[in-house]
Amino acid sequence: MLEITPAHYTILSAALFSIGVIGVLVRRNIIIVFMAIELMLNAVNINLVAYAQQLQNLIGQVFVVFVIAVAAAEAAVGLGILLAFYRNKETVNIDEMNVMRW
Amino acid sequence: MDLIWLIPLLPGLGAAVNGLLGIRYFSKPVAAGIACAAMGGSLLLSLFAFAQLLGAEHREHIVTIANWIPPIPLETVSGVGQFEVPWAFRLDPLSGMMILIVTGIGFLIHLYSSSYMDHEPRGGYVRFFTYLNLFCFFMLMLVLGSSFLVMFVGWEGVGLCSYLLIGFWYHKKSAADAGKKAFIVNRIGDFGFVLGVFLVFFTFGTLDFREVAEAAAHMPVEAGGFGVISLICLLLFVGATGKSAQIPLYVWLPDAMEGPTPVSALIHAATMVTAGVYMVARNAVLFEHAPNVMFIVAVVGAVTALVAATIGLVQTDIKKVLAYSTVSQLGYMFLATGVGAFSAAAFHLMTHAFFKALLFLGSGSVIHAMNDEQDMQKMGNMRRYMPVTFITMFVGSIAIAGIPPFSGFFSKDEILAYTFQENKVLWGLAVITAGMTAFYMFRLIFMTFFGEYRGPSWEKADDSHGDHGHDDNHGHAWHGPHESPRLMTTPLWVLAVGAIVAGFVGIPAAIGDFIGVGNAIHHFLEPSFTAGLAGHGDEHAGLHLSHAVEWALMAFSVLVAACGIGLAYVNYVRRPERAAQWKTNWAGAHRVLTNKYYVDELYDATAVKGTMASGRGLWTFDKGVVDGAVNGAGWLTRAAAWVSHVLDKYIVDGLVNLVGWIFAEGSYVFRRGQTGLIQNYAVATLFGVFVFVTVYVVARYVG
Amino acid sequence: MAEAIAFYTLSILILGLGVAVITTPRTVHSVVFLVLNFLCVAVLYVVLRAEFLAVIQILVYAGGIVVLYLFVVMLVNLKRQPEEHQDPRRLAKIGLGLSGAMLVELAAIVVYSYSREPSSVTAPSPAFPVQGNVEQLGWLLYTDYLIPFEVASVLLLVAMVGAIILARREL
Amino acid sequence: MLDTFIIPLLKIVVLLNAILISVTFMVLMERKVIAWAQSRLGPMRVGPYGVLQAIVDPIKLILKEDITPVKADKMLFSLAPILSLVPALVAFAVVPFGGDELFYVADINVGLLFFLSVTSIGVYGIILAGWASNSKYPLLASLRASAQLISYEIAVTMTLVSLILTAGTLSMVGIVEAQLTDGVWYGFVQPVAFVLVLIGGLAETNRVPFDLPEAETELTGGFHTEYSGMRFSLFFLAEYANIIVISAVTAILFFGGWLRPFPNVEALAFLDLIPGWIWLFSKIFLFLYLFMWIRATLPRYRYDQLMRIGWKLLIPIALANIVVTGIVKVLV
Amino acid sequence: MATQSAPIFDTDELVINMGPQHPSTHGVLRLVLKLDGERVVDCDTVMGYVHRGIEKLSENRDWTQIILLTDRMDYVAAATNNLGYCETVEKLLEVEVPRRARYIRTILAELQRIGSHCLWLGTHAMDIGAMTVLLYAFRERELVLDLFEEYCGARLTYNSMRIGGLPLDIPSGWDRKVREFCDVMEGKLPEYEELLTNNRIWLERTRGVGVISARDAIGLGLCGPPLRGSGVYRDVRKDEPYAAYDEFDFEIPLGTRGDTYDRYLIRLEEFRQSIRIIRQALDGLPEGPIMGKVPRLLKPKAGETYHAIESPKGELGYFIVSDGRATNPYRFRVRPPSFCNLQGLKPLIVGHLVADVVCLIGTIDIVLGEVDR
Repeated sequence: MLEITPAHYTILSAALFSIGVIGVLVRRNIIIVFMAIELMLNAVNINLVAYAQQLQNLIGQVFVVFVIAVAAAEAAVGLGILLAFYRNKETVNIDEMNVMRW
Repeated sequence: MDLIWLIPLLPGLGAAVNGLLGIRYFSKPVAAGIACAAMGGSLLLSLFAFAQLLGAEHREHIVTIANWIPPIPLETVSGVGQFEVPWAFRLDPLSGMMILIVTGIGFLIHLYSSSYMDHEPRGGYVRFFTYLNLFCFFMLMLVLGSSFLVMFVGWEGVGLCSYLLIGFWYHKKSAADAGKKAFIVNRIGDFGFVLGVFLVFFTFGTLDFREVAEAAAHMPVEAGGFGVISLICLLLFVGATGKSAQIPLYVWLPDAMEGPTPVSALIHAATMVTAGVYMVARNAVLFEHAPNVMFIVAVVGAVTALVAATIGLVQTDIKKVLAYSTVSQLGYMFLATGVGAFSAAAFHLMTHAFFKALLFLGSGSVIHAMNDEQDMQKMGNMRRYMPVTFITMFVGSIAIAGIPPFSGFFSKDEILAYTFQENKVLWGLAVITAGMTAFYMFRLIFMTFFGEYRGPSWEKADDSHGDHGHDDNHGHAWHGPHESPRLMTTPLWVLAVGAIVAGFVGIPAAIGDFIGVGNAIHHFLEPSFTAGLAGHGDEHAGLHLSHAVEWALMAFSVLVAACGIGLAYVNYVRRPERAAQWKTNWAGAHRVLTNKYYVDELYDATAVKGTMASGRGLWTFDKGVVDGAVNGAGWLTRAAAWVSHVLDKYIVDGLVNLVGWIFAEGSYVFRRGQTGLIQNYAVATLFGVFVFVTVYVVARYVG
Repeated sequence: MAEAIAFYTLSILILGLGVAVITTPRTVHSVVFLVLNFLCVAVLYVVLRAEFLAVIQILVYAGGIVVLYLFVVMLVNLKRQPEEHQDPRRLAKIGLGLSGAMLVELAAIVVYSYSREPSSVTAPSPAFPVQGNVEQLGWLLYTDYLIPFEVASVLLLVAMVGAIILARREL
Repeated sequence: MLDTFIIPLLKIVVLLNAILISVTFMVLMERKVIAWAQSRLGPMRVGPYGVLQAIVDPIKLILKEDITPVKADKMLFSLAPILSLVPALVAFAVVPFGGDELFYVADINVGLLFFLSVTSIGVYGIILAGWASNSKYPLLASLRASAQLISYEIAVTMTLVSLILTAGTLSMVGIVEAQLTDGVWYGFVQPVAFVLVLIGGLAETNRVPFDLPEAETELTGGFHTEYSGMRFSLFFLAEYANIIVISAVTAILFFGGWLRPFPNVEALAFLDLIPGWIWLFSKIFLFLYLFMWIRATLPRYRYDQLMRIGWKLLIPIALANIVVTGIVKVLV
Repeated sequence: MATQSAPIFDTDELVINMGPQHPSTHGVLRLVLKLDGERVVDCDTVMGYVHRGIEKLSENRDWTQIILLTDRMDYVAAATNNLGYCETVEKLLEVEVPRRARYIRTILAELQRIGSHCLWLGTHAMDIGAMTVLLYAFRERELVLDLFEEYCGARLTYNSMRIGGLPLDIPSGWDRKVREFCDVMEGKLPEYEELLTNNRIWLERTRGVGVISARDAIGLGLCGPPLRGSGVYRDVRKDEPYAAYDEFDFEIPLGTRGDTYDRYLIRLEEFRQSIRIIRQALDGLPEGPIMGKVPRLLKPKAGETYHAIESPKGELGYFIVSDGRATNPYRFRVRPPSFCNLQGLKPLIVGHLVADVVCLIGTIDIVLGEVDR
């Protein structure tokens, strides 16, 4: 228990990821959904860093750099779309963003 | 000579600059200056290269500037060939002569155009020069290309430019249609050409002219049969007929006269239309190995020459006459190639480029002076108003009619001599054509420059307008026919000189021996047609006629030409009423000729209507059969549904309710999948992941 | 020992703040919890000796991305709470259940596999000509991963342009 | 145990206290400096020449009634000042006051990045303060402030890249040592970067002429309009701690930190008699004085002008500086 | 101005109240600003917070008592208020004022102009963030106040003139002190200029900000420096000379662009011109009485009159109707320059940023006591 193995980090990561998933699935405020996605990305990052440490291999960390870059791009574009949507519809409720169905 | 790649590049750059920047930003003089400078530079380089070529020991020079298509192994008839196309240019006597023609005449026509097109709005003016430069770029690429593929780039490029320039006044429907016609007809020819190129690669495993020629040289002459080389040559010749307006694909060229006159002069007289002749000459070795095809070429050439000449007899549009004359002269060239006189063909190509460009430019000058009037019946007595144009055009006409010592005489005569040696029937056709040529050309001269003025009247220019000079006369108020400005007459003079002297490089043996000058061009060009035939040079077709026969032939052809001129003089100057009389006496023949043998109508009735009809047939099939099947299926379904509906409702009520309930619930469930709620889709995704993970767990740890 | 203390403390903080992010009713509070969460993750990276990532995590995530969220939250001046309207067809409960099940499954996999074969595998990266975390990471990014790195920069540029276009008033 | 926990803890305690006390005296110094610049005397009543004002001011602030507006978001309203102060203090962790291990809390290999990232957190305090106050002026000011901070942060970060290129390390101690090795203060090697960092520092600490977020005459005090008492004083502390840390970092990066002038000239070795930390402190004081001097002299920029300077002037120059530095670095 | 293409989306316009408690509204002016982002799209000026009914009060006061009330209008330039009122009544009474009194009045009025402009300069610079200028300007204003204190005993509300002349002659040595002050002031002006005139930031903040064309300025009824800043040559001292202005040599500075920077330069030049006038007045100060022949009981005959002077803020006019029976005016009306200039505020502000609002309030130089009366 006191020795911290990658398993610990993996479980932490899985838990954080699940929290993110729950946030994505349950919340109706799309901003919070976005934030939950960020949580999920972070969970993945924790895993990558933990294994980079375990395997003594920096490639995991390299991937984290890319994940962060992608997250930044996602946030910028996603929030841009969100703002444009909000200006038109005056809402950020994900349940009201369903004009593209059937 | 290593700089020859600059020769096409300069006009290309000019086109790029004018096209990308000029249309928006440049003034007329700047654009024209850039275009002319590009052409001028190109001309200088060509002259330089040509001079070097003359001095060089080995008269062939290939410059590779880039690797275009890297080696790709492709299967050919002789195993696996490396399909490799370097971006290479080839300078040899034939292409050397051609670049001189293209750049020289091109430069003159650029100069001419800068004045001729002056009444265009600025954008159109710049656009015109862009196209013109682009054309020269592609034409030079065509001429210099060292392989079929590079040549094909130029080949298609000049086709494009031809299309653009014919349809230059695209708002005019006839011009746009003519452009389309030229493009489409050319496509038919190009299709043959491309097939030929494919076959060349498939047969020889290379596309380089030299390698092809060397390979072909070692193959037997397909004298008796119709082998693969014959097929290649036939396909290539189809391409040539399209580009060079031979039967049956000549119909586009007369219509192409809708384009501006300098375009007609450059593209549709001097350069592009001779590309086919050039291409055949370039592949002389191949054609030598396919005598049957050679014969076809000769026949097609002769027939085209005759047919076009007959049509030319009755045309009244000054440019149409010249157009048919061009077709006819191209026929001459093919006749020459067909009888194996490649150098004669090339020689005629060169002299023709001079005098036909001259004639076109002169006619442009006349049209210009007549305020865009092209009908010769509305001209007359123009020599009074525009002496320079008259003199130069007169020179051109004498040249084309074949009166010694003008250039046309020498080249035409050489062709006639070769033909006589090869086939007397074709010779007869050619001689008749020569007579007709003389007749209709002088008909043109006489109708235009002699007789009474028949054009519209004009207001006398008052003094206040007189100050504006010639350039102001276009568009607004027309003050009668007038001599063209200096920029337009200068090229006329230069070309007239060319039309006189160009023939002296090819003085026939009979005269040559007499005055001690050899047939320079014949010897100069010879290596181009025997490339790869190091030991076979002597075997090549030569003129084996005695000097007496030659003299006789010359005298005869001059006589025929003189007869044509005389006839024209009698009919159109001395007794103009005779022409009308002829018209009524031979009404049927005249109608046929005026309507160009109804070839356009024929094509319309066969090719165009045929295509349309087959399209309509397919449509009918689609509507009647395919849709019928669908509709029938639909009807059947409806009928079955009705039956099942009746069954459901009246027979098995309880079961129906159950089934209905199941379907309702089921559809509800399925539709619920499409809620438009992103999160529900995410749940579905998650469920999928969950299933996968579960399967993994079970498979890995439990199972 | 020290690592264990750090790990458990940070885990509790990370998970607690994560739960706070998705449960807090006020969006601004959510954002604040998110920032704190990211800071804790950054500290976790320090524990894992990924100093550069830790700093980047703060600089980019906490200092950049989340500020963006905060801006948006402040710009989106809601007249009615988004939670007021719920589509009856949502499968929130199923999603919740599935997520829980997933978590259990993942944990089971991890625990089971590690209890079987305690991992001591290492696959060290090849020797670097430079020392230090930043230097080595930089070395990798600018040699083996140069193209992905450049692609990422293009991605960011595109995202920037896209965001500017989207956020313009006259779309 | 001693080395890993106790000593660093002691250092932190000493450092924090030193900072907090120095802030109070810095306020006094500012009041005095500006007063002299404006031909006044400044505080004179409390203690000789008003020296004790430094103690009285915080006491006054602490004793004042701490008001929370009714419609404010209570949690964030309290959190904001803390979020503002903590990063300012944390940034000191990587500031070395001397070459010896005694003089810094930590010398991590990403020290400079750490400094940048930590200061970037400070913007939360301002945004949240403005938002949580639920009042219009603070909101306006906090939007201005966050835009300003983010813009200038980019400029400063980009500028520092060229410095990092020059030094070849991210460690603060390493940078000073690199200056010792190179024998020249980087302020002379990178004068452009120095000026940019100074301007960016002014903007990041919301000082004149970039003090828009708290421009009293426009926005009645900016984001902390609704704050009073202790919470206000936390903002106050944060601002001044930021000024100190910016001055310290500027001195370290560009003026050789604890090095004496001309560190490689042997003839000046006698200057080493003065301990390094005094050199550093005097440099910091010089910058503090510069900040105050500027405040007494210049008017304030307008919002759009400020953003224009940031994006259209500083960032391009910073980029150009990076390019030039890179080229020189490659060539030399 | 600067209206962008109409936004498609109806974005929230933020309405903020600037004032009545705000550091930069120079008293209790209240502006209701409608903001689109930082840009002002509309502005409502609300005033009246210090309305004391001075005009109505005056109709129930003795002619002499009213002087006291005029002090309370433009309280930073009490002397010019006194002057305007006294001259109006003198015109009504057709009283001749002795030449010495007119000279001293001119000196006082110009000193007052310097004092008022000092206050304006300090606050204007302060609004734009240059805090040191405020203290420098107040330092010199202090000297002006000292001079007034020595002359009449008061530092703000002077009550320094009487109908027909002056209450007091100048104290001995006062003229020397005024001269000294002139020298000091002349020496200090370059200090202000050094801090502001060529300061990049000051230029950026004031150049091209609040531009108003001459046509608009006249149309809005602006007066004083805001009018002259747009290039309109209008100064009551030149156009309709009063006191002793026709005897002095001075110039009226004019602007060319009509922006805030021009108005700033004009007022700075007015400092110099005031000093010039004061020096000339001191040089030519005639001997003689300081009070004209005024009846004990002031009872002007029935009639009405309007008289205007150039106060530091612009054209200050009084309109008085006397019914000829009472010892108080029948109707008393003031045309205060601040009030008229306030008209120009809205067109100046709309289209600018919030930060410019304070700059523009500063540039028109209003005193709310005068606006509200």
